Amino acid sequence: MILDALIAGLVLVAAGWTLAARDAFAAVIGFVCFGLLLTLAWARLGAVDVALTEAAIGAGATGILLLFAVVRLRGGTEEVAAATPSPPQRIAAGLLAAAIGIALALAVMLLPDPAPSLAAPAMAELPAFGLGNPVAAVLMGYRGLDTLLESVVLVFAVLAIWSMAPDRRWGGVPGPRFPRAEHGPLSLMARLLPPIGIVIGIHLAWAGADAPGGKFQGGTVLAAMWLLAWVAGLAQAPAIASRRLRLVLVAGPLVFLAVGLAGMLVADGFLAYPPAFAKPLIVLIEAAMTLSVAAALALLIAGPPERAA
Amino acid sequence: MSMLLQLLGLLVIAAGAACFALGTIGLLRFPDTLSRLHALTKADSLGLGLVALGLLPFAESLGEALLPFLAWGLVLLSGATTAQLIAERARR
Amino acid sequence: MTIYGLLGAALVALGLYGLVVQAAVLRKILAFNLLGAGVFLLFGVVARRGAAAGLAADPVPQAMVITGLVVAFAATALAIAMALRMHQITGAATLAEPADE
Amino acid sequence: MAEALLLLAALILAAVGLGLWRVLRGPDPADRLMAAQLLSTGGIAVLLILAAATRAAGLQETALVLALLGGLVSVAFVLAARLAGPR
Repeated sequence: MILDALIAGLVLVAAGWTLAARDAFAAVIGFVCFGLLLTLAWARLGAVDVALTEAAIGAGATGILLLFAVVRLRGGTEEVAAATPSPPQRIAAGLLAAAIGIALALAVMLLPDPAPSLAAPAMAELPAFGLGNPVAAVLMGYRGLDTLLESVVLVFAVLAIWSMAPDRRWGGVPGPRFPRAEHGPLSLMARLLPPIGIVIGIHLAWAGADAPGGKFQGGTVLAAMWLLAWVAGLAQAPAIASRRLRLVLVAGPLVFLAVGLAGMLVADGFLAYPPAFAKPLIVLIEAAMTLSVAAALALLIAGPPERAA
Repeated sequence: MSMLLQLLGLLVIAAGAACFALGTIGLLRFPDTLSRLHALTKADSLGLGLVALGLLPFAESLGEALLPFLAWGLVLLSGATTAQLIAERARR
Repeated sequence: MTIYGLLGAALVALGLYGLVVQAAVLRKILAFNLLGAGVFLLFGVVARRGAAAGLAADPVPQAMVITGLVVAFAATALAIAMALRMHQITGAATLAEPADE
Repeated sequence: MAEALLLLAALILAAVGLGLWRVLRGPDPADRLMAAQLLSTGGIAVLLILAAATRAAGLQETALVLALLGGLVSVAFVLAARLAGPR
């Protein structure tokens, strides 16, 4: 109980600081702390799968993305001051936000008792998928369509970011060029960490069937390891025109879609798995998705192409 | 016996918590970036190591006992690296 | 667990306020992420309350939050790419209309 | 035992949480980052203790992911600062 109050209080402080900081850089550090603390909140809420995702994506990947963005987005302080709403407008916005917050708080206090739950039906059908992790069963089984569309959203987000590049850069190499770290601490870390990280990433993706974890968490760790090698200059970013890169990017959604369509022929409908093959099919999709998620996340952080191939 | 070991483990974890507290005090009280960096690196490597050690009697399998040490090793590696990088930057 | 529900409500309010009041695009993106985190936490409380059948939390809201987190990350990355491009072309870091000459 | 572990976790979190003050104060960006790093290590410790206290699967893995990505965030900070050049 003390722990929960402490976590909630610290999350609130970090959130307040993210908004109140004068310097954008300080705000980003506040946001990284916020993501970290939120991971603890999810662990306390018994949602370990979400805690893993928050640790990987909320605190890690978003933090890296924002840190690289903040140094390139140096706004003039005068411009920001001129565009900031006047005090009366801010008070009005504050009142509106407070009203919505209070309404939500009331809704939380008045949540129905006993709480409706899909936990029991989700558990009842678990053996049909051959999975031990109910969250994975929801993602791949009952709500498979959501997850398929989500994987497509990732590909579209990468395409949208690529399309931010000027026309002459199309097909080029994303992100800045980092000098190769031959010696020194960064080089050591970039050589030692990825092998361990890759094993952990694959473990998370594989163990996701029966324990917390899965393709998104594992894929994020894999993407992070590639990013480390990239910023240390040990790996080059591939040109976005690269066939192989594009194939890896769409492999997961394509396999998912193919299995879904096959379900219409051999099972009950779109995304229905034939009972005898549910587990192997899900593992196949997860494996392809892990690669695609890793590629997509790394490309989302690297940004639009900035140099010729 | 295992009860006794667990009590001992709690003591070791408490020592780890004290290390974290010392690190925070150093971070808050030391006058400049480099000395604060010194406080931070001692505290987080030793603090987490003690926690991993103190959790040993609570583990129910070998993997469960070793995983905290893997996390500790990762923190040591990245902590040592980033301390160097931050110091390099702060000295400029 | 109510405390996390209240935290979620507070985060939604804070994020909404920041989204309206802050001028710089990057700060708006941060505020939007705070708002999203608040909504996810509300889902988390619903999941926790639905603990049954030997599970610590209802898996269905959890799966929705995982989907949401990944999509929120993609949206953040896209928003940042757009903001950077806008900054490259116009030099602006806010969405304010240019002052009349 | 579980209660004692949770209490220790709260103590560690309180200790590193106080470091948030350094995130707020700065003055150098590196100071803010260091406080965030201490918070990350403390968070790893809290997760490991929670894993032992509640016996929930996956919490140790969450701590591992934080350990892997926490260092990367710090590296990203230093490289971003290099990209920005001297201020």
